[in-house]
Amino acid sequence: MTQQSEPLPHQPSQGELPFAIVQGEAISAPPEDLYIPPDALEVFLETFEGPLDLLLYLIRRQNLDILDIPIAEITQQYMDYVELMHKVNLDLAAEYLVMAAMLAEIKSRMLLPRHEEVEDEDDPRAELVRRLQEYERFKQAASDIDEMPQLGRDNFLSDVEVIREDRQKPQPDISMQELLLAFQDVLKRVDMQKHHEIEREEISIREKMTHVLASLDGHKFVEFQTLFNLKEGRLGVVVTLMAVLELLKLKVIDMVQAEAYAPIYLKPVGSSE
Amino acid sequence: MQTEKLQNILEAIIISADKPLSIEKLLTFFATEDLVNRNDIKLALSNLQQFYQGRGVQLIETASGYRFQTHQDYKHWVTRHWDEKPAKYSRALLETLALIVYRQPITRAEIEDIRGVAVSSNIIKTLQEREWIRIVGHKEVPGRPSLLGTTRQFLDYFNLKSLDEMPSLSEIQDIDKLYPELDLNMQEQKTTEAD
Amino acid sequence: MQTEKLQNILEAIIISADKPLSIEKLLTFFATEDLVNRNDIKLALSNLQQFYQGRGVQLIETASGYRFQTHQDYKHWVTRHWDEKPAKYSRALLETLALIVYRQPITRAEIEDIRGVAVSSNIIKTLQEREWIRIVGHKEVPGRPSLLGTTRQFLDYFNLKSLDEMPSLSEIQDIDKLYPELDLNMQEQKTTEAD
Repeated sequence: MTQQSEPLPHQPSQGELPFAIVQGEAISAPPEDLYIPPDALEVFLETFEGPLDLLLYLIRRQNLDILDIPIAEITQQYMDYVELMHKVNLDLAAEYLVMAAMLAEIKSRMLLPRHEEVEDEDDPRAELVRRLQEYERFKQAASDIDEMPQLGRDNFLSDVEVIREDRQKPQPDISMQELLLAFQDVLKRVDMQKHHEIEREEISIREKMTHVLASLDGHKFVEFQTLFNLKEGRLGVVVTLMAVLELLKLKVIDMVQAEAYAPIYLKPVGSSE
Repeated sequence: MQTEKLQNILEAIIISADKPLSIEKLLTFFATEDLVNRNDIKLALSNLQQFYQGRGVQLIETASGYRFQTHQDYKHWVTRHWDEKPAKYSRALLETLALIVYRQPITRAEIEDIRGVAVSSNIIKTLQEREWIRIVGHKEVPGRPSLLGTTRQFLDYFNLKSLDEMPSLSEIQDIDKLYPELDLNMQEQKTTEAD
Repeated sequence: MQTEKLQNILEAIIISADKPLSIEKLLTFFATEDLVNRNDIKLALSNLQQFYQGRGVQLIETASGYRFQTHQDYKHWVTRHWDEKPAKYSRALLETLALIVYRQPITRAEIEDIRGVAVSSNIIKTLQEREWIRIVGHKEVPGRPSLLGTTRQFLDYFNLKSLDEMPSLSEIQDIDKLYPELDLNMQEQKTTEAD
């Protein structure tokens, strides 16, 4: 973890409580002498799912009543955090700045003298409170959903051996189109994770790999030269050679030669001598 | 048909199926001369469920029907079949899912409005690929945005018969529950309890 | 570990396994602190076998280990899974087959890795019974998994002389051009088709 060369120049105002334990390290809204590992700070700041989440945290942290937010104080703290995010070059979503503007506006409206008969709904904080409460419910719902048992994570399907009657069952037909569409689907999904190159030439090599393996099946040794079928022409020979090399690379087959210029033999790896 | 035999047949059918089977579907496994009706099947299934109570496998009913599955209490051991642990979902994805579950049909803009941040298209795509959500219609406003809703597969995945079984939306919560990842027991810190 | 708990865990492990598991293999599912030894496992397995006596499924011991299987007395009904199947293969099967075609020789774990989900042993079995794929060798990694490849029969079914005649990747990506008559309104079809 890289150590920041100088202490964070900015000090949020409420220093008395550590604001979190991140990866085992106490992060305080930092005391003078504390160097914050920037990575840890980033983890901390990234745990917020947006401005509402951050605000909610600031309010909850101090056991404040959501219905009675001390807007000046919270606005100040919010700005401190936004500035902190900015300092560590965290990609600051525009929403955070929109929220900052909204808080500033509420604050200024609250400074204006108010008439006695002003009703609750006219409290400039009302809309913010409503949104915070609404968001909080779904934040909780999300963690409730995550705790529900889920197939493939908590429960697993049975996969048993089936004893069935030996009668001719209807065999489904498939078309080349269906097969290709299925493959296209896999490719699309794979593309999102990692890139798999599947070239035209490769399929003939892969098919040949299967052939070579099959011809070694059950044999202890097969002479290298017998694998080549000259009728396949120059290209066929090259493809066979590449298939053998690929299999060697994958350590699926072994190549042995008793002495120089002696015949070369291939055998499946792990087959008994 | 004898009760015990029927139970055994149903046990064998369901345990070897690769998807949940409804009572209607189960009925199609029997010929007229088997003399089996809906009620017989219902009774046998309920006996079977009782029989598997407290065991390593359970017979559960989800939206699409009955299936056998391993009990979650033993996932710690069962997951060792596979090298990789199942992926953990991000909070962004779970919050988006929660909004679709409880507020469906809902548009993406409405989700963004409540969460206060943009919803990435990857999240929507992942949820659609998992077949947990789908487009159920379009809202008649400019742009005709898609309305999103949950699917039967979502219910199947979460062991639910219907959406009614979802926990109801909660009231305001305390902070420790809301931010478990931050370990916010601020006054006295439990030092080494985090994993 | 408590006997009953151990039984439940073994039940869950074996019933979700795609192949028989030996006692040695079963031991690897437990950590030292679980305090489970060979004899505990043997005893628990024998209790389980007794428990499943006379039921629709039984716990049998084969040469390579323990496996649950449906009881042969009920094969008449269980076989209807396959009668009932619409004359259509699942998406999962088609994708598995496609990967074997284009990435052969390939192990099941590699297929699972690319598809991102487990491949059920029934899919492999169906493809083998159809004689479209076969085991062509073994990979020298722990467990010596089988390497799968396509067969002559596969080529015959599709009237191909060799796999060279399969469309290449770039052609697949332009599948709409390859089969213009298809009018790829496959989306609806995909959603109705159960996996």
